[in-house]
Amino acid sequence: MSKLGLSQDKINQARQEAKIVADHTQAFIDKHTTDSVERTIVRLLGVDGINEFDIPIPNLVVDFLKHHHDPSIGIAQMLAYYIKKHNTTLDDIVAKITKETLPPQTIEPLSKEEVKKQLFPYYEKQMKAIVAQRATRDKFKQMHKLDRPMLYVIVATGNIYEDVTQAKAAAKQGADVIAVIRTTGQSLLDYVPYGPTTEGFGGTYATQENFRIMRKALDEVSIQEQRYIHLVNYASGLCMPEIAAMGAIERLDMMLNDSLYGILFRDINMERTFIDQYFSRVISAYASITINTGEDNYLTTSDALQEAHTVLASQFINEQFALRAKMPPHLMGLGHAFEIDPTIEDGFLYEYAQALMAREIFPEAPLKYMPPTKHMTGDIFKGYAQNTLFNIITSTTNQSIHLLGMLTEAVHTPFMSDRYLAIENAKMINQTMKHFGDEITFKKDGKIQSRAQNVLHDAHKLIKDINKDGLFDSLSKGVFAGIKRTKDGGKGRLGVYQKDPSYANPIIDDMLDSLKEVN
Amino acid sequence: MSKLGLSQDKINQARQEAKIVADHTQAFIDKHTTDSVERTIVRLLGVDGINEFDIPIPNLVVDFLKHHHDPSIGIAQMLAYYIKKHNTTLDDIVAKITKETLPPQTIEPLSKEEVKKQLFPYYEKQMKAIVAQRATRDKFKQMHKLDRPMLYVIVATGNIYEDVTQAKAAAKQGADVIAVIRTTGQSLLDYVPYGPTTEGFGGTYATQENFRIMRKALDEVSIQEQRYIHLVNYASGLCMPEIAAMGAIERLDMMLNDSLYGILFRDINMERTFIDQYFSRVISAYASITINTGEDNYLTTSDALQEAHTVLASQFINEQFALRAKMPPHLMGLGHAFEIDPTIEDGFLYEYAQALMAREIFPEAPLKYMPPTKHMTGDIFKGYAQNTLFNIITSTTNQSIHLLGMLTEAVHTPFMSDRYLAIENAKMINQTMKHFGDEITFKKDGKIQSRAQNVLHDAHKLIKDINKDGLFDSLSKGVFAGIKRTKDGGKGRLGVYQKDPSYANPIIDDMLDSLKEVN
Amino acid sequence: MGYNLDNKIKDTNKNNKNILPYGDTMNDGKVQLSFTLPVKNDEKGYQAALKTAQNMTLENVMIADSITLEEEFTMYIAYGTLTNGVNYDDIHVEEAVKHTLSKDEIEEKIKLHFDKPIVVVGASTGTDAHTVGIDAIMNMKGFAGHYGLERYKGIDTYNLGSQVENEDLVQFAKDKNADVLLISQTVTQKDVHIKNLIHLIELLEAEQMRKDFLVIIGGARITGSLAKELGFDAGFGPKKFAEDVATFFVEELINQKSIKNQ
Amino acid sequence: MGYNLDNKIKDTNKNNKNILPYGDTMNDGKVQLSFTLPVKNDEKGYQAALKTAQNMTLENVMIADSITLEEEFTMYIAYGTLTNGVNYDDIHVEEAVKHTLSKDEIEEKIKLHFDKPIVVVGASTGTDAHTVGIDAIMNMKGFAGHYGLERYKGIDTYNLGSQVENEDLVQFAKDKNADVLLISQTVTQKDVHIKNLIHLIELLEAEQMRKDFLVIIGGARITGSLAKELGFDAGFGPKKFAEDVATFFVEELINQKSIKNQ
Ligand code: B12
Ligand code: B12
Ligand SMILES: Cc1ncc(COP(=O)(O)O)c(C=O)c1O
Ligand SMILES: Cc1ncc(COP(=O)(O)O)c(C=O)c1O
Repeated sequence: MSKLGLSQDKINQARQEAKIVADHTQAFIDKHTTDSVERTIVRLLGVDGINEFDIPIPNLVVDFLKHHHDPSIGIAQMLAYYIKKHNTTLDDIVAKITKETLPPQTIEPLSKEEVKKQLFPYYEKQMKAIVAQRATRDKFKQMHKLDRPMLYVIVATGNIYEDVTQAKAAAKQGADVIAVIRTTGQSLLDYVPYGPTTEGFGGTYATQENFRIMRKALDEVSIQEQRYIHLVNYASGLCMPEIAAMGAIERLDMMLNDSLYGILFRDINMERTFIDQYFSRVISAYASITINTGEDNYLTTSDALQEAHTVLASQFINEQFALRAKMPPHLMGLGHAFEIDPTIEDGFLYEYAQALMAREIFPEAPLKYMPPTKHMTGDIFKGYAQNTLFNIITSTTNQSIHLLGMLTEAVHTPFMSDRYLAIENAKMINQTMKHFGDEITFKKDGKIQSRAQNVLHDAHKLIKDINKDGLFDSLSKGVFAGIKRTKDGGKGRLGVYQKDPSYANPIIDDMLDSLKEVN
Repeated sequence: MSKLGLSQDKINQARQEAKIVADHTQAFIDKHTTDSVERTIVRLLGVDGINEFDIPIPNLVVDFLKHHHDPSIGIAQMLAYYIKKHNTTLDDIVAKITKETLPPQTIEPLSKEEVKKQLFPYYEKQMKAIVAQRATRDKFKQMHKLDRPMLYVIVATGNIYEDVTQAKAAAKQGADVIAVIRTTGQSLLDYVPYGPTTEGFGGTYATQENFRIMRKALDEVSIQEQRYIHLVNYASGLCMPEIAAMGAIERLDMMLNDSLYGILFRDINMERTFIDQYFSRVISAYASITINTGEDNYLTTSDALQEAHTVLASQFINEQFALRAKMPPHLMGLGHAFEIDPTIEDGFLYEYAQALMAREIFPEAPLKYMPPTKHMTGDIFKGYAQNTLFNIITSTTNQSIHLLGMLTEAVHTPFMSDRYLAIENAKMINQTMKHFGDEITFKKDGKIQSRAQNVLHDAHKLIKDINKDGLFDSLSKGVFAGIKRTKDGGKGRLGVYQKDPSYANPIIDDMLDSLKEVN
Repeated sequence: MGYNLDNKIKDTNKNNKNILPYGDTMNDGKVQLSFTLPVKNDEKGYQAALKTAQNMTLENVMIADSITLEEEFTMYIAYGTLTNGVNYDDIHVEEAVKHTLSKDEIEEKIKLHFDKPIVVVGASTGTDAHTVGIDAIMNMKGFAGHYGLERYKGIDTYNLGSQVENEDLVQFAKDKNADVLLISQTVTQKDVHIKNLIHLIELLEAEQMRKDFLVIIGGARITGSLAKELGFDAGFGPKKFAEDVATFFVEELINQKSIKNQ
Repeated sequence: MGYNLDNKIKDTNKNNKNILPYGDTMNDGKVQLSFTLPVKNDEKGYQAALKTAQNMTLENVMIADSITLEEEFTMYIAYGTLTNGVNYDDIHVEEAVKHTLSKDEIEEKIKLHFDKPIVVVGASTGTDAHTVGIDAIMNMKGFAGHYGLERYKGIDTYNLGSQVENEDLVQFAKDKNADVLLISQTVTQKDVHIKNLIHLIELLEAEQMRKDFLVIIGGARITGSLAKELGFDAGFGPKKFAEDVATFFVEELINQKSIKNQ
């Protein structure tokens, strides 16, 4: 029974509208591919490394397709064709492309079965590696099941080795999840940097080697602490599916993954990123990686009291996108946030209503709940109290992924001591208020119930409107975070291609085949 | 309706038992007087000042009675007798006593009417002054009625002038109540120091001049801020009623006043302080001064989870003592505290239960709710979060006197900035959680309801036991805070006298006459 | 013994030549600190923490708490007394805006002194994606109850949003014949903002356009002094709103005109 | 320009000769400060706050917030970099107790070395009314899961409670033929505890009884070094329990005996 008096009918209607929004967009997605989707295929075939100018090999391979062929046939066609034609190995073809010694030929497309036949031996290895990682994680997690929100902290030193020091300290203090924040601007790079890195602004480069270094360190702590420590990075920006693939291989556990975030906050072209997102979510579903969506960010830009319904509307849509990628609900870390101005009368009640509403509407989703950021100031003491309020709601409404607020949010990326204080606070609240949420019920049609009901109502209305205009046009009207983005604008638009009838991506086909139908 | 499912029957029974406890003690009180009661009479006759050795004149006058007469007749008899006999003024007699020029004579007791007749002209002035102060306060308070707990902070610099600076700053930041903490050890002095003082350990001497200086400063801020700023001091220790009288004259608004505190934590003789307390409460009732009782202190010594019922039992008893002094419930600032170890599972729920329980059982009392102190550490950040939890309960259970916790509780007496942070925190909670308390109800027989019911049950049982043994004997068994005090032990015992049949105290008679019956 | 048994503060009068921190008594010099040392949480670590605070010239240091963050990292919370004060009378500051005018007053001034609208171009530049600050200054609805410049009569505004390259900004400003450039910078890690801002100044100078616009910067960590130091006309930090910056540029533009007219 | 555009920390290896505070990178020297100045909350106050932090030898000072407490009082929250580290290798501490024994081990030792019980007298002395600390050490039930001395076999305890005059304590100890005195001090304002503790030592020396007992002090602000400095045998602060002090006095009494026996 809903503690908030939410109407299940209304929820169903909103979900139904969102389904239509997603279906329309999916129709578009299915007809297209992108540079990064193709590079992802290359990576999943086992191709990695950089050339002497630091250009990643997957980029070189896809560039070859674009320069000498029609990208609409897809990289799988091309590679299968050359392998078959030359009767050689993938490595050989890739090496030739890299050394610029492969003479371009006119490709006569193979049948999809043939493409798969040529490539299967290569991608099978990665697919198996991913399945093995999934099993390792599952086994690890049997060790210690959590009956409370996972404590999630970020590290952001810019240096992967210093990140390791910080991450281990945090894990030993009680953090369950470590997110390695990416350096400013990586999302706009149309390639993935390579190797271990020690330089970054406000974050560390997402590279496969960095993933590996951190994974290894956290596995060590997991064993020491007898508690699985989750690793998070960002499958977002122009390389969304590539990073998803890298994460799947290196056993990341969560990935920030939301094209709406990229569109709105990174000005990434919407067509590009919706297509990328689809493949990235299939990969994450296959790897059993939890995604984190970015609706919380709407409230850092717009007013959290006025715009709460946009968060809910977007969550409904994001849920449908995930379902289309055969992602089960228990991997959908839908995002929301505690961002109401603390000087507003009864602001806490509205936050409580919203948080519990999300919990009731998405009962299986591992909700990602974000701490106050916008109204944090240089007054670190006050900030610590704001975080306490946030922790109370997180704990008592049973959110799943508890992103810990830092008292120094408005000052700097976290110091080791800031993170400690955040963990200490969350632990104290979890303990002293353990069953508070179970104990309380709310006045019928009081401020809390009404707030939740109104937000649901407004969200439903908004999704209906989006449905009317279509998602792309709605985005150009600024429905989310008041930010307007056009269909043709934004970064990465040139990397989008309509698929040729001969287009093939055997990997996504295989992944989808092995995933259960979920909606 | 009780949100906690408390049985009104049970409450009535506990109250009834407490009434019997108080009645027995009152029978003892009525038959006795003390040095400080007598000095209080002298003060209320308008006698003040010190001699060349800094000894207060009221002490000299009472000492004269003790050295040359039988103290059991009371100072009023003596003074009335000398005035009449010498056909002179009080001033003249007092001057002679001070200069040691009054030859002691054998006193033939006057009738009580005659005593009153002789003394009325003198004490009338003070009585009128007190009534005028009461009116001034009432008028002031009309200006701005509070619909939330009063924010109460302490100043404790040791120097009255620095205290003024701190007090004004706090008031401007939003404090409603300023308590000037007393210097360590003043409660054990058997006289009240005189004049403005600038030296004290952990607090400032309570002197009439200091009261006046602070009152004046706070009146200025009250006018500036259009909000009445309350002044608090301590009518406790060996000079309890004298300080009550001084406070009444100087328009203090609250007085910490609880003989149980003195007995347990100051080792003051129990007979002495119960007698003193009675007169002090009559004076405070007459002056419409709110008293604050000290049950909170039990939990700083004993375990807050185990001993919660001792607080409630003591509140019931204190209520009855106050009623016997014709103090109306709206002046009974019964004390309790938030002192459960924050690492205990569901501690917050128990605190919530207890605070709301006090509110429900004493609906008219301006409850004084004390912040965490015992489990505060040098980790000022954690302390700030503990205070946030405390503020939440204070605000949402509608306590009346909100004693703000200091993040530096375990470090030092408050800095100006500590106080600011405390006020800022309380204001934020009051605002963001304004109607949270109204919105929530509790699971029937859940952890919160059960806790409250159990505490009430245990308190009732304890009062019954106290009744069986008598209050004095119970105290010697260590019923409160685990501290054992004997009837004959403690400081100030020698200052207790059985009253002679001729004993007179026309001031208390007049005060009681003018007070309405309240129980 | 080393203990001053009478450590009352000798002079509790405020002295502008030697302003000291204030705990609860004038000139008591009280300061709160916290820091982490890469040491074990033991007696030796405690001594290291004491010395660290003493290295900051603090006396009477009290370590209020020592908290184990990791085997070899301990956080200390401390209080101490600073005896070396600041000569307040010696501090001379030049504030960009002495008295902020109201929106009405600003509009009035513009009407009086300009016959065409003042053109203002704003952006969050470089890799910086934070727009809330520049929006607070420029957007119609403003921020915290202060309307943005878009709503001002007599001001034409162009808000280019975030991640704008300096080159693009300058080109745009030239095209629009701008009077004022407003640059917002939020990310300051590793002084990325300084690099970006210096680059802008160099660009303007290279193109000999530095004098063509008032160039004003803002952001959470921007101060007037920093702006001046880097070669900008003014800088505005937190708790500054449209009327603050508008007061500055309107008055400054009027000044410049009157100088030219002389 | 004055800006170090490449302010990466040169050496991120831990150096025991120069231990620096740690923010998020070894040797970054980061320190958090807060303090109040008796100045207005304006640009001039901001400069005064900067200089105050610089007076503490901090570099790269960032004033994170300035908060008006009163017209003429402003609180500053700041971060800065300390470059002057501590020579950790140079710190030598002598801990009263190296390895704390368990209750059982202590009782075992007593049984082995003493043929009558060790007599321990404790009190909170002077004007100090705080008993929770001394009770934590002495009472049966102990504190935070550590039993108090009363429960130890082979130890006879007398807890005199609070506000005990030094004279009374010494008299009592003499009467009971005590081996160990335990003194708790909580109130430290204006060094009232130092005065009281010095008085006790003087008293014992005057009566030529200083050597008759082990005299141990404890309390929230007591450290081993302070105890030594004042002339006590040991001092114990927060997070110390009955077994810590018992380990100390049992081993110390055994030592003394063996010295006498030689
Ligand atoms: C909202 C926010 C975001 C949003 C931005 C959304 C948007 N549309 O702007 C999102 C989620 C996208 C975001 C992303 C990132 N952020 Co961010 N973000 C914030 C946050 C929470 C609030 C900033 C804000 O909006 N404040 C409110 C506005 C009104 O204040 P303001 O900007 O100071 O503006 C006022 C004044 O400064 C002035 N002003 C500002 N500009 C100008 C210009 C002129 C001309 C004038 C006159 C005045 C003026 O007027 C305004 C009103 O008074 C802060 C933390 C915090 N609480 O400060 C972190 C913060 C700024 N972000 C930070 C970081 C590191 C990032 C990321 C780099 C993280 C990452 N690695 O992914 C990314 C990438 C961003 C990038 N490349 O720039 C750090 C910066 C650390 C530092 N000092 O370098 C902060 C401090 C958080 C932290 N502690 O780590 N962020
Ligand atoms: C409880 C308490 C009281 C209770 C005491 C009840 C009682 N029966 O003891 C009451 C309410 C009576 C009280 C009164 C006062 N208090 Co008081 N009180 C506290 C409080 C909240 C907790 C202290 C405590 O019990 N801690 C728990 C115990 C277990 O810790 P501990 O004492 O440190 O003991 C441990 C170790 O230190 C060690 N230890 C202690 N003693 C010994 C001895 C030996 C031999 C050994 C080996 C070890 C040892 O072992 C213990 C276990 O690890 C503190 C604030 C705080 N959170 O610290 C203020 C505090 C101590 N009080 C303070 C003050 C000022 C007062 C008053 C003077 C206020 C006033 N003006 O009225 C009065 C008067 C007291 C007086 N004359 O002494 C100040 C002291 C400031 C200072 N440093 O000088 C504090 C810090 C509060 C504050 N911020 O203002 N207080
Ligand atoms: C959903 C989502 N994706 C990505 C990011 C950040 O990624 P980028 O590195 O692209 O700024 C965020 C940051 O908050 C996010 O919420
Ligand atoms: C009821 C009560 N009386 C008195 C006091 C303190 O008074 P004294 O100055 O006697 O220590 C307190 C302190 O907490 C108290 O709670």
